[in-house]
Amino acid sequence: MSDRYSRQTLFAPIGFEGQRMISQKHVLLIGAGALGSGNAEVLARAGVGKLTIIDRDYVEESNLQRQQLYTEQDVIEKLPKAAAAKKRLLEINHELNIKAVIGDATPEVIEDLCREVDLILDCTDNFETRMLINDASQKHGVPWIYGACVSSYGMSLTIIPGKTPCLNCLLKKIPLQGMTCDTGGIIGPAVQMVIAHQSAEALKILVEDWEHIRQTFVSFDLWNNQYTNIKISKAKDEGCLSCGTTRTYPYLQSENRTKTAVLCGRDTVQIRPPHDTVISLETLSKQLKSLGYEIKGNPYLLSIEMAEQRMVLFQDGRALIHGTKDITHAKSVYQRILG
Amino acid sequence: MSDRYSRQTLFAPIGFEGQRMISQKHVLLIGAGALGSGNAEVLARAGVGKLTIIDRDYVEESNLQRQQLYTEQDVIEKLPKAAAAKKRLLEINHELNIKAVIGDATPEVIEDLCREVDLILDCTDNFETRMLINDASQKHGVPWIYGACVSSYGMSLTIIPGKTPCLNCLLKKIPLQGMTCDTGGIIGPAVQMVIAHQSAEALKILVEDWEHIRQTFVSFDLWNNQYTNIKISKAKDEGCLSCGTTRTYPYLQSENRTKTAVLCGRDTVQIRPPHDTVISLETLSKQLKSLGYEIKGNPYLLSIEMAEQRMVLFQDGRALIHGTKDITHAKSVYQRILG
Amino acid sequence: MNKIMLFAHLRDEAGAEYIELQAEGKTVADVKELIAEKYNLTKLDSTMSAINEEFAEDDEVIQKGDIIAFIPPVSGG
Amino acid sequence: MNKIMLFAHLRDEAGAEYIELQAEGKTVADVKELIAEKYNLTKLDSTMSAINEEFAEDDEVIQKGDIIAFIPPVSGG
Repeated sequence: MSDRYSRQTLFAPIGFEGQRMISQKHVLLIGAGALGSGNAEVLARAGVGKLTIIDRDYVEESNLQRQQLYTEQDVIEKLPKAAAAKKRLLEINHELNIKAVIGDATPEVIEDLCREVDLILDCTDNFETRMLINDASQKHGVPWIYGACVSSYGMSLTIIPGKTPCLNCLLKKIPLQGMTCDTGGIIGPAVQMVIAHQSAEALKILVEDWEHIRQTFVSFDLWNNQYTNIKISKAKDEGCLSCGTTRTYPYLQSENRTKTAVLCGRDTVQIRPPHDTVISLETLSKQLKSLGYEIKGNPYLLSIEMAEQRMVLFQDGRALIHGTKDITHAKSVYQRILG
Repeated sequence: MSDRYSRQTLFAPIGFEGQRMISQKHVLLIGAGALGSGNAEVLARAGVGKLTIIDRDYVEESNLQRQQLYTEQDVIEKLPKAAAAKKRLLEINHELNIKAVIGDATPEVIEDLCREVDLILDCTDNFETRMLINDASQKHGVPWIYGACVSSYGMSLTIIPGKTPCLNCLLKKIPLQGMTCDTGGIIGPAVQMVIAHQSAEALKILVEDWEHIRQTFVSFDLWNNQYTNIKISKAKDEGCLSCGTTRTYPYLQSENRTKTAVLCGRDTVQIRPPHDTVISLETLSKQLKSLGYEIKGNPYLLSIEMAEQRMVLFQDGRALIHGTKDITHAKSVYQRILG
Repeated sequence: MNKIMLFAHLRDEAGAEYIELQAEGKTVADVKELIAEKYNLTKLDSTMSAINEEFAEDDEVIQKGDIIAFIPPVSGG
Repeated sequence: MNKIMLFAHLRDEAGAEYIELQAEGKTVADVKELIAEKYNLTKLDSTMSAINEEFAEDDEVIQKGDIIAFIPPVSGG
C-alpha cells in the first residue's frame, strides 16, 4: 500500500525518513481502556512497526461509551481487551506486528519489555502502575508519556530519561484516591484530547525530533474551557530516588506494591496497600452513594455492593473483595475505585 | 443496555436528564473524512438519537492513516464513506438511527435537513461548503461547529445563531487556497485534537448547556506546542449579510457557488469559481511539486497529473478535470487542492 | 491580592474557577492549609502547585501579584 | 516593540514562531503589508488577526506593547 502514508510523509517534520523510523519502532501500551484503545488506533494508522498491548480486563458494556476499538459483539463475547484491540487493529492495518498480553503489568513484565521497546505509553487507570512505569523508564532509559482523564478534565506529561524531570520528582508519592472514571464519570471528548496530546508526543519521539517535545505539564477542562501549560524544568530533583544521583527505583521494589492474597476456602481476595494510609470513609461513602452504589458502613469500614462483587474497605486502605478468587480482577476492581 | 452510559451520566453537567436529551437529538455531519468519522464515533458512543452523514467520496487507501471508522476491506470494496461509516457505527451502537447520504452537500440538501436537525458539525474540506453551512445555520437557527486541520495545526469555532458572531463576520469572504490535507499533509493527533473540541461543544449544545459554550476561536499546533484562544465577541458585525440586520444569505445563492459542467463528447468536467480571482500559479506549482505531483505549466495555466485524472488549472481559478464525467467527483478533486 | 486557580475536583468543591486571596509572603503549603479550611477543599496534599505557570514546591514563598494554580493529578484512563 | 505571533504556513514561511516589530500607531493592515514584504509571507489577505488575544479588524490601530497574532484559516478536514 504505497499511497497509505502519503499525507503523513507530506508533513515535513516526519517526511519519508520519519516514516521509515516509525515503521521500525516498538511501542509498549500499558492499558487498553479509553486511552489505550485510542492511542493504539492512532499509532496503528500511523504505521508503527510493533505494538505490545498489556491489559488485564475484558470488554464491558460501560466501556463502549468511550473506548474506541470495541463493539457490542466484543461485550457479548466478553473478549479480553488486549485481544479485541488486536483483532480490530489488524483490520485497520494488516502489516502491523501486534502482541497482546492479557494480564497484569507487573514489574517483571514491564522490565522485560523495556529491553526491546522505544517508548511506553501510559494508558492505565492507577498511580501504582504509573510509578512502576516511571521507575522502569528511568532504569532502562525508555521515554514514557503520562496521560489521564476524568470528567471533562485531563492531563499529560512527556518524560525523557536524562532530559526532563520524572513523575516521582513532581508527585513525590503516590496520590491516594486520585479521581477515576468510576468515581467522577468521563466524557469521550476528554479522552480524545488526552490521546491527541499523547500520540503527538509519541510521533515526535518515534521520529526522534527531541527539540519539539513539549516541556510542560499540560492540563485542560473541555467543559469549562480551561487549558494550562505548567513549566516543569525546575522540578527536576537530584534527590529523587527514581531519577536522581542515588537511585533505588522504589516502585520496582515489592514492599512498595499493593499486596494481594486469595483467602483460603472463601471466594474472596484480600488487598493491602503498600503503606499505612487513612481513607476518609465518610467522603468516599458520599461520593459512591451519589454514583448509585449501595453502601453500608460504620466508622471502621464501608461495604460496597457492585455488579458481581462486594468490596469491604477498611480505613487503612485494606479491602476484601468478595465474589472472586481472581487476584488480577480483584486488583482491577479495587484500583477502579481508589485509583 | 442499561449500564452503557453510566460513566457519562455520572458526569454531573450531563446526568440522566442530559443523557435523555442527547438520545432525542438529531445531528447533521457534513463530510465523513477524518473529522467526520471521528466526530461520528464520539457521538455514536455518547448515544445521540439520530445522525445524518453526508459525504460524496469513497474510502481510499490514503484515508486509512487518520480516518478512524475505516478498514482495509472498505478500501478494497471502494465503499462510499457515508455507507462504510454507517456500517461501523451500527456495530458500535445498534440502537442508533443513522442516515447515510451519498452525494454533494448542496444548498437544497442542507436547507432541507436544517428543518429537522439540532446541530450541524462541519467536517468538510473546503470553505465553500462551510460558508453555505454558515448561511443555512443562520437562516434556520441551527448551531454549527467549524473544525479544520492541516499538518499538526487545527482550529475550531462554535457558532450559535443570535448569540455569537458567525463565520462570515470573521472571514468576510471565502479564503482562497486555504491549506488542505492534500497540500500540507496531516497527522492523526491534529485530527483527534479538533474532534475533541468539536465533540465537547456538540455535547454542550445537545444538553443545552449554553453558558459553557466556548466563546473563543481556538487554534493549536501540536508539533510546535502552541494553543491559542482568541475572543471573538467583538467580531459580531451588524452589517454581515449572513447574520446582520439585513440578510441575503449570499452563499445560498447560486451565483456565489462554484459552477460545474460536463464538456460534451469529452471525458472532462469544467469547474469555475464563483468570483474573479487570481491564483499564484508559481507558488502553487512549487507547493505541488514538492508534494511529488508531476506538473507542467506556463504563465497562464498548470497541468497537474493525478492518480486517475489530470487537472488543468487557469490563473482565474477555472479548471478542467480530464478523465471523469462525474461532476461531484470532479469538484471533490478540485477542492482537495484548492480548499 | 493573589489569584488562585482551581482545577478538577477543587473547582467543583469551591464552586469557582478561581478564588482571590492575600497570599504575599505565605508559602504554597500555607495557602493550601488556608483554602482547605475556608473552602473545604480535599486532597490538597497530593495536588501539584504552580506559581505563574511554573511548577512550585510546598515551601516556595508567594510574591505580590503571583498567580497560583492547584492541579490535582487524576487516575482515570 | 510589538510581538507578532505567526501560525501555520506563516510560521513556516517566516521560519519563526514570532517576529518583533515596531508597530505602534500602525494598523493591522499596515503590519500585514510590512511583514508580507519583509518575510515573504503569503495569503495574508485571508488571514484572521488578533490583538492581545482578541479578534481585530484590518483598520485597528496597534498600541505600545500589544501582541498581534495572525491565524490563517485552514480547509482540511
